[in-house]
Amino acid sequence: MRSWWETEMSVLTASHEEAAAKPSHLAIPAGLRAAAPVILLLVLGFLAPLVTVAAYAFATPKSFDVFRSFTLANFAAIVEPSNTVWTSFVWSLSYALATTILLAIIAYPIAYGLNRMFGKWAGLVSVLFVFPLFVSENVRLYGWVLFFIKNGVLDGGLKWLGLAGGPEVLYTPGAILFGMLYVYLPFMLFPMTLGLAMIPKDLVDAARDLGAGRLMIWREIELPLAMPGILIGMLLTFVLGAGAIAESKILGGQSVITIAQDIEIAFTYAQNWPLGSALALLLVVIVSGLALFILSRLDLDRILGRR
Amino acid sequence: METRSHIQLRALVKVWTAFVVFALYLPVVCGALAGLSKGRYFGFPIRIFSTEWWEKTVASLEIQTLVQNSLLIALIVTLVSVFFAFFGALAFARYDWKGRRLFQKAILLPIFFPQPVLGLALLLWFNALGINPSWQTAVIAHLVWIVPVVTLVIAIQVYSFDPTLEEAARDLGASRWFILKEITLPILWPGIWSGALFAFLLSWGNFPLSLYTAGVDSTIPKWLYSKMVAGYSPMVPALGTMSTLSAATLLLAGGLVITLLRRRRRDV
Amino acid sequence: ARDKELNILCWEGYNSAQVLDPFRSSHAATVKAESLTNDPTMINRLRAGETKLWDLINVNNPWARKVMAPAGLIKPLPRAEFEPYFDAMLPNFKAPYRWAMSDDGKDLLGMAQRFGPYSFVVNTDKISKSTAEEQGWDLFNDPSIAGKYGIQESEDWNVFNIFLIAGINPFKPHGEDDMKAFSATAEKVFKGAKMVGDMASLNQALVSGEIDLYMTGGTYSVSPARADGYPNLRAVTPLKGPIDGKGGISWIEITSTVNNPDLSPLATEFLKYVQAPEVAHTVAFAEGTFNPVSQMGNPKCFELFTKDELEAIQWDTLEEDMARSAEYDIVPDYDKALELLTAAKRLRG
Amino acid sequence: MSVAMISPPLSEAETDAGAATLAKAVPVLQLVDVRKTFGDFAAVDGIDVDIREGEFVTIVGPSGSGKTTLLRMLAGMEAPSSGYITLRGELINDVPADKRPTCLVFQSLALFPHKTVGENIEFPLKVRKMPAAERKRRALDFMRMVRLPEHYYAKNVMRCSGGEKQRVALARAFAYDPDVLFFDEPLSALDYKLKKVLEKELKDLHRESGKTFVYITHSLEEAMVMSDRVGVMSRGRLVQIGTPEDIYTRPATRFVAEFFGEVNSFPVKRMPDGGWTLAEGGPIIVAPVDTAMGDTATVIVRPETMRFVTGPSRADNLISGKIYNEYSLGSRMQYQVHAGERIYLVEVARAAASGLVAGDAVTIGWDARDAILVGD
Amino acid sequence: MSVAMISPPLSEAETDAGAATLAKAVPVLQLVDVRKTFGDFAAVDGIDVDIREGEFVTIVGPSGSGKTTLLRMLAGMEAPSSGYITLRGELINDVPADKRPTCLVFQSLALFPHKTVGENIEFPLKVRKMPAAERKRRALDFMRMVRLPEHYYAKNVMRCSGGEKQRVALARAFAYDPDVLFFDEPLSALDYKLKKVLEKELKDLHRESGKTFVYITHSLEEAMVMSDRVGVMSRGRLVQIGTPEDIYTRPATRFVAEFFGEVNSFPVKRMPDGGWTLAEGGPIIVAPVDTAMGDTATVIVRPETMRFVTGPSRADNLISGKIYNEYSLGSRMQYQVHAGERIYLVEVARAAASGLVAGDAVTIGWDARDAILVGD
Ligand SMILES: Nc1ncnc2c1ncn2[C@@H]1O[C@H](COP(=O)(O)OP(=O)(O)OP(=O)(O)O)[C@@H](O)[C@H]1O
Ligand SMILES: Nc1ncnc2c1ncn2[C@@H]1O[C@H](COP(=O)(O)OP(=O)(O)OP(=O)(O)O)[C@@H](O)[C@H]1O
Ligand SMILES: NCCCCNCCCN
Ligand SMILES: [Mg+2]
Ligand SMILES: [Mg+2]
Repeated sequence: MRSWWETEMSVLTASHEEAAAKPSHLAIPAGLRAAAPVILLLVLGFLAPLVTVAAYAFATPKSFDVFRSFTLANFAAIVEPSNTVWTSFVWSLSYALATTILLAIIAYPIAYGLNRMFGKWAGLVSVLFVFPLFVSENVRLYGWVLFFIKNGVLDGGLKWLGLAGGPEVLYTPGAILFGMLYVYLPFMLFPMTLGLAMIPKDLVDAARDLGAGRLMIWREIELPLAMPGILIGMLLTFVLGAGAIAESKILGGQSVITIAQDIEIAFTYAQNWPLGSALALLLVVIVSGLALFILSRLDLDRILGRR
Repeated sequence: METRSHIQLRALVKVWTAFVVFALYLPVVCGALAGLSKGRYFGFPIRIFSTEWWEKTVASLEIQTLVQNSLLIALIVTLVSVFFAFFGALAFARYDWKGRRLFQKAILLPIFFPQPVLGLALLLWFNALGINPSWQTAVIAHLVWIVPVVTLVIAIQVYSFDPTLEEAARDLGASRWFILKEITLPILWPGIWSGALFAFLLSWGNFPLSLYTAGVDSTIPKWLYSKMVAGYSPMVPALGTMSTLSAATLLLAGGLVITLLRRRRRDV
Repeated sequence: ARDKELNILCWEGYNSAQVLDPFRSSHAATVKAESLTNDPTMINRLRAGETKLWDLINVNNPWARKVMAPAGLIKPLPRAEFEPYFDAMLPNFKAPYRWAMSDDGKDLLGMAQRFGPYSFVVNTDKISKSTAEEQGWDLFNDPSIAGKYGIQESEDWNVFNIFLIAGINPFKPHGEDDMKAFSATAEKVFKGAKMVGDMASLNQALVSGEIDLYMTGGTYSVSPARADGYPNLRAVTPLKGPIDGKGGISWIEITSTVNNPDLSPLATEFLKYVQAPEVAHTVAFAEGTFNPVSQMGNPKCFELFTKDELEAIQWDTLEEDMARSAEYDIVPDYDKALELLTAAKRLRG
Repeated sequence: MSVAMISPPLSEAETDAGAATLAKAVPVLQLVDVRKTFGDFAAVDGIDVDIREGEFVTIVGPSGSGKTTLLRMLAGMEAPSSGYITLRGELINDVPADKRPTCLVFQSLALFPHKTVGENIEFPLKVRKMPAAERKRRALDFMRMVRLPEHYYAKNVMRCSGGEKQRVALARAFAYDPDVLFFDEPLSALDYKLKKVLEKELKDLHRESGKTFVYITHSLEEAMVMSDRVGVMSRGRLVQIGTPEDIYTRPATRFVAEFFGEVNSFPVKRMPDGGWTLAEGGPIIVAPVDTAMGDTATVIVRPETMRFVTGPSRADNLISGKIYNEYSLGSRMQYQVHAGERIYLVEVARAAASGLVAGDAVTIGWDARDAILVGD
Repeated sequence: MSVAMISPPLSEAETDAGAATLAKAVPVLQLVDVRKTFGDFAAVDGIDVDIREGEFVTIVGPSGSGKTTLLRMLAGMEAPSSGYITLRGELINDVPADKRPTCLVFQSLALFPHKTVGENIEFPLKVRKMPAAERKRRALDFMRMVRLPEHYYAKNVMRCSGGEKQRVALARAFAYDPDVLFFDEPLSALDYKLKKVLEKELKDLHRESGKTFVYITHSLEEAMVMSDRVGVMSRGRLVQIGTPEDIYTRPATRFVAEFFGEVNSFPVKRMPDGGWTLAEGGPIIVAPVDTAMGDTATVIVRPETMRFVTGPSRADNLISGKIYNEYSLGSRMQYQVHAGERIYLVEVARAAASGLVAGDAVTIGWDARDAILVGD
């Protein structure tokens, strides 16, 4: 018997074309061996919670008799016409979408600069983006409250300079979006930067030499080759954005209720775990459905010519 | 090759980056100001400055324990998740295997899950198994959520990895371990580094999973959260500022050391 | 095996060094305390199986008697040993103290300590104390106040408050009309709120001038601001209201021993420890929020409070405020009301 | 040719006789019906060949004929889709590259981009845990061997020129020092002079070490000068394998003949008397061949065996035409001669070039012994 | 050589006279003291040259001599560290690649890995917004031109063989169709036959289009056959530029002479009477040269002008020795002859090969007019 470690390491060098037909000394394909630790972790650490949540989702509302009852009542309650929880879904998904798109636009020039323009400063600039992340996002968001609030840094500062006070931006839906852009920027920026680093300079040179303008190079060469980074950045941003709650609570004054907050209320003040589980499950289904749909349209393997 | 429009673009990108960095630090600076004002409630310009909250924070044994817990969890999560995710990323982006498509999708599921629900469900699971929640179970909970993220991050780089390099190394007689050490890891290093950074930050800053799975062990985000919601004092922003500063000091010092070492080792 | 460790799940204050450190050193014990910011989350932890972990749980009054005890999450205290402490407390807490007892009145479920009125908080520079007291919850029915108030994210109290604003006694069973009125009121009140947030944000907003008042607030939430030099901010209890004439709601914390199969012997020790006058005073002024404690009924304890401290917790009006308040209790149709309230919140966006 | 005789052919595809006498030597590599398919395309389409210990076998063939794919299978980079590869008698179809005493110099070089020139070359030595100082000494030796300046030791390999990189790849393989070395166009990016130098180094190394070399090249000269045997691939198959002499003078097919340089080819038909006539008419004199031939065939005459026939000189076959063009090929001159519908190529040494210019009427001729008759 | 005369040299480095007469033609590219340094190493170290519209200039030189770097500067991939590059009279030092009517076929190919063969070739057409159908038609034309099968249109370019990739790169540049084309060893990975075919296609394209080609190759034959002028680089400098004929027959330095193939070189000293003697002793007869020469020089004799002197035949210079080795180079045979301390090379046409074998005593000789006297 080979030790697990050895088996694991053997993954590294196995040809990726590893022929399935061939009777290899180890019948497990390299990919599966590489995936094994993650699969094991997820089976042990995620499957059970998943099953639990699913079981709660089908348990009697407001009860704790999981695995002893089965009912669709929670889902029925969610889809009931009088229930407005769908607006929370819509808000969350819209915010997630807007955050994803805006952050892609905000982060791209920076990622580009980090890869192509900042030269030896790139390392320093990129850690500048890291430092603030050591502070919990709540505290950072609260920093914005201190900035925007009446008599805060902006308003107080302007008044101190003898000007009229600052604008009223806190506790609005716009403030929530702003907060989300702020909090999720790194989740877009870092994968994107890594993705852009994957573009061989030669290819950009070649494309330019063939007469391609900046836009053409971007669309035909840089974008597809940086796609793994961009897509993964967008995926993370979208998923996290769909589960966002703190931005609404701290900056937005709950001017919008996100689905995450509905789930939280179900688990806390309502003590309705089954309903909370059903909402959570629905969120997972919707988000994964959307994300996987988009991913399947933008198949990385195909874009990168791996298949 | 520099053209005028390129120079303009470069200037534009620089200005934009500077603006975003500025925005990134603005709330941190506001927090720093709040931590240095005597009053519990903030007003600008600050009426009376005081280092009282800083002193209290530094002196607090409780906070020392929190920092220790958070650091310990984050470090372990970083190491373990990078290890898992490194291989996960190979399976995700490099090898052609039957279950790949499924794997690529399944690995996303934990990320799609709302973290508080995941945390609570994990707590139920740990208790069903008779495991007392503690910082160790928090590590596992973090891993469930963070490993997939890190896998994705590392996969970005694996997508552009040239497998013939490993073939060549193997052909030159290198063992798997040797190839890993000499070829794969160094080349994938930027991705691994990014992944490690993600792992650390996601664990360090995680509240919802820690809330449910750390048992009696508290972490900085748990403490900050409870302080923020009830019992706010400027120790909250003071601790935030301290975190930023210590991270900055550590990273810059580390970066400097690495740069110097590298410069000494290689000149061309 | 656990005689040197103690784990406490509590509201903020009990987890402070001021309270815990003396106990730690005198018992040479490892004491871990986790402060969570709402009752249900703490109870969720026990429900999820953490009864094996915790020794003490400190929540607002109805939960012990009406939820945790029936669910078997806590266990009774030895009555003989603990009831005498109630006799040294403020008059309202004389044994058998209702919220400390099981439904059937047989078991002592926990000890009382912090308490306070919890209705709303105003900036008396903007709205005078007397106006606020006289108008009471009707303040929130005045359209001109829209955009000037905040709401604390404290949904159980918000359910009470919306009923009260609608002129309905929250603790009675409600008919369809009541619920309609509730719903309409909730929509109006939430729509008109400038912000919904936690108490730190609300106090900051009040201090900054973003808002003039916020609901669900009391000495508990406003005391840190008062102590910080804003005596113009005040917890207000309406003079009258629909709960048998009362318009305010108050809370009392009950600390219970968790139904831990391996309960630390230090749990009961700790409960006794916090009864001591000095400790009780420390608990009242532990970092975070400042609150009256039932032990103030003991002169030895009371004399430890300075004038400023009494000022911060509005001692001058505490008795009348409490007298005008009904105690936190379970609303019969809470689930339905919460649903309507949540739906109303959604209409904010 | 002195070296050519060391290793007579062994495989079925061979043209040389007398092979059986030497067959007792155990082949180091034996390929039986080896195939590699990508989708439904067979890049290598059934190859049988034995390679003997110490042989220098060169594989040539058109672009895309499967040379690289074949070498990758031999080196263990790719498993054959079917067939068997044995090494010293043991089946190695599934033996990974690091378990084979072989090394491949990649066509794509596969240099380690994060390492210096020195570190690249030292890699196999580091694998073997050689001490650093010793490693460096050896690396510098190999750098000298491939004519890389000493200060390149610390140079980032990605900053090297095309030819420099190719030499690093070569040096790295030498450093590994396996029993069998595979080279995939290892000198293609080098200038003529350096190529000659390294050909010699390679040849010396081969001779002195007794190792087995399998070598892909597009340079006819390289194939001719260095190899014991040359195998010609076409569309995934080995169409002929034999000594360079064999391949050059006795090509098995028109494909092989044409592959080794520009030739004059004449489609011919068999006459009732067993002789041959040009397809477009007119008799042609050729030497008899032993191989069975169909009714049509091709006569191959290399440009350098064609000559201008003037004055008293004679030739077995003669054709009249006009000079159409002349090129200098360096040491030789090439003339294109128009005759009838066709253009014939005549190549003469520069020294022997006779001042002919375009438009001159000439007679070109060749002898029967220089004409090669091949099947189609 | 018919084409060689079309474009006489222009630059200072040139050896050909009569250049001035044609200097009025405006150069399409003019380089003045162009330099490129990496750190403190000068990869290109001061190059002056004019390239005229429609010229086919080939650059040759040892590996690492700066050829690729030079081309990259001309194409706009790299800015010169100093000096001037003008295109039709305008300074283009800082003009980016997409603003130059030029295109480079990269030594590293730089194919777009995420695109098919067809998409790669179509890229420049897509840039020009050509409709898809038309684009495909053109792409297929170019694929035919470089002899890629039609069904490769949809093939993943990374799955192509080395030579196939090289052809895709070539086709892509053709599709771009700029005024000036730069080629960096574009045929190095192709087999002899295909190379010939594509050389012809390239030459035809050049002739028909009137475009300017600058071409890097290591193949002497390619340089000789295709170019109007050949420039020889060494250590970042252009040591000679002239017609292929010039370069071959009148190399400016020993370096140039030796670069173009193996030669016999004899260090010589000047005698008081103005004649020359071998450095190791003994008189030598050489043709007089017009260039000023120092007191020491080198006499170059190409192997193909060396001959075996037997019977009545004579030669200006004679040396006796022993045959040491013989090689077949395909159409020619090469002999190594040991004489004294040295090994001499003699190359004769295969047809003229005289059955000599190793060990035979021979006399080799050459005529004064075949000896080239060069400075050191
Ligand atoms: N980016 C770089 N950094 C440092 N040195 C470089 C860089 N690029 C090229 N060089 C060096 O400059 C010299 C010229 O390189 P170049 O690629 O122009 O050579 P070349 O003539 O094209 O050679 P080859 O025939 O081998 O392709 C080489 O010695 C090379 O090592
Ligand atoms: N991974 C692959 N998928 C599909 N086709 C492939 C793959 N690898 C190679 N081929 C095809 O197989 C054939 C043989 O390729 P191979 O690389 O062996 O050719 P080669 O003889 O080395 O050619 P060259 O001289 O151009 O390098 C080519 O037609 C090529 O397009
Ligand atoms: N969201 C918090 C409001 C609950 C008030 N309860 C006060 C109890 C504090 N000990
Ligand atoms: Mg190949
Ligand atoms: Mg080059």
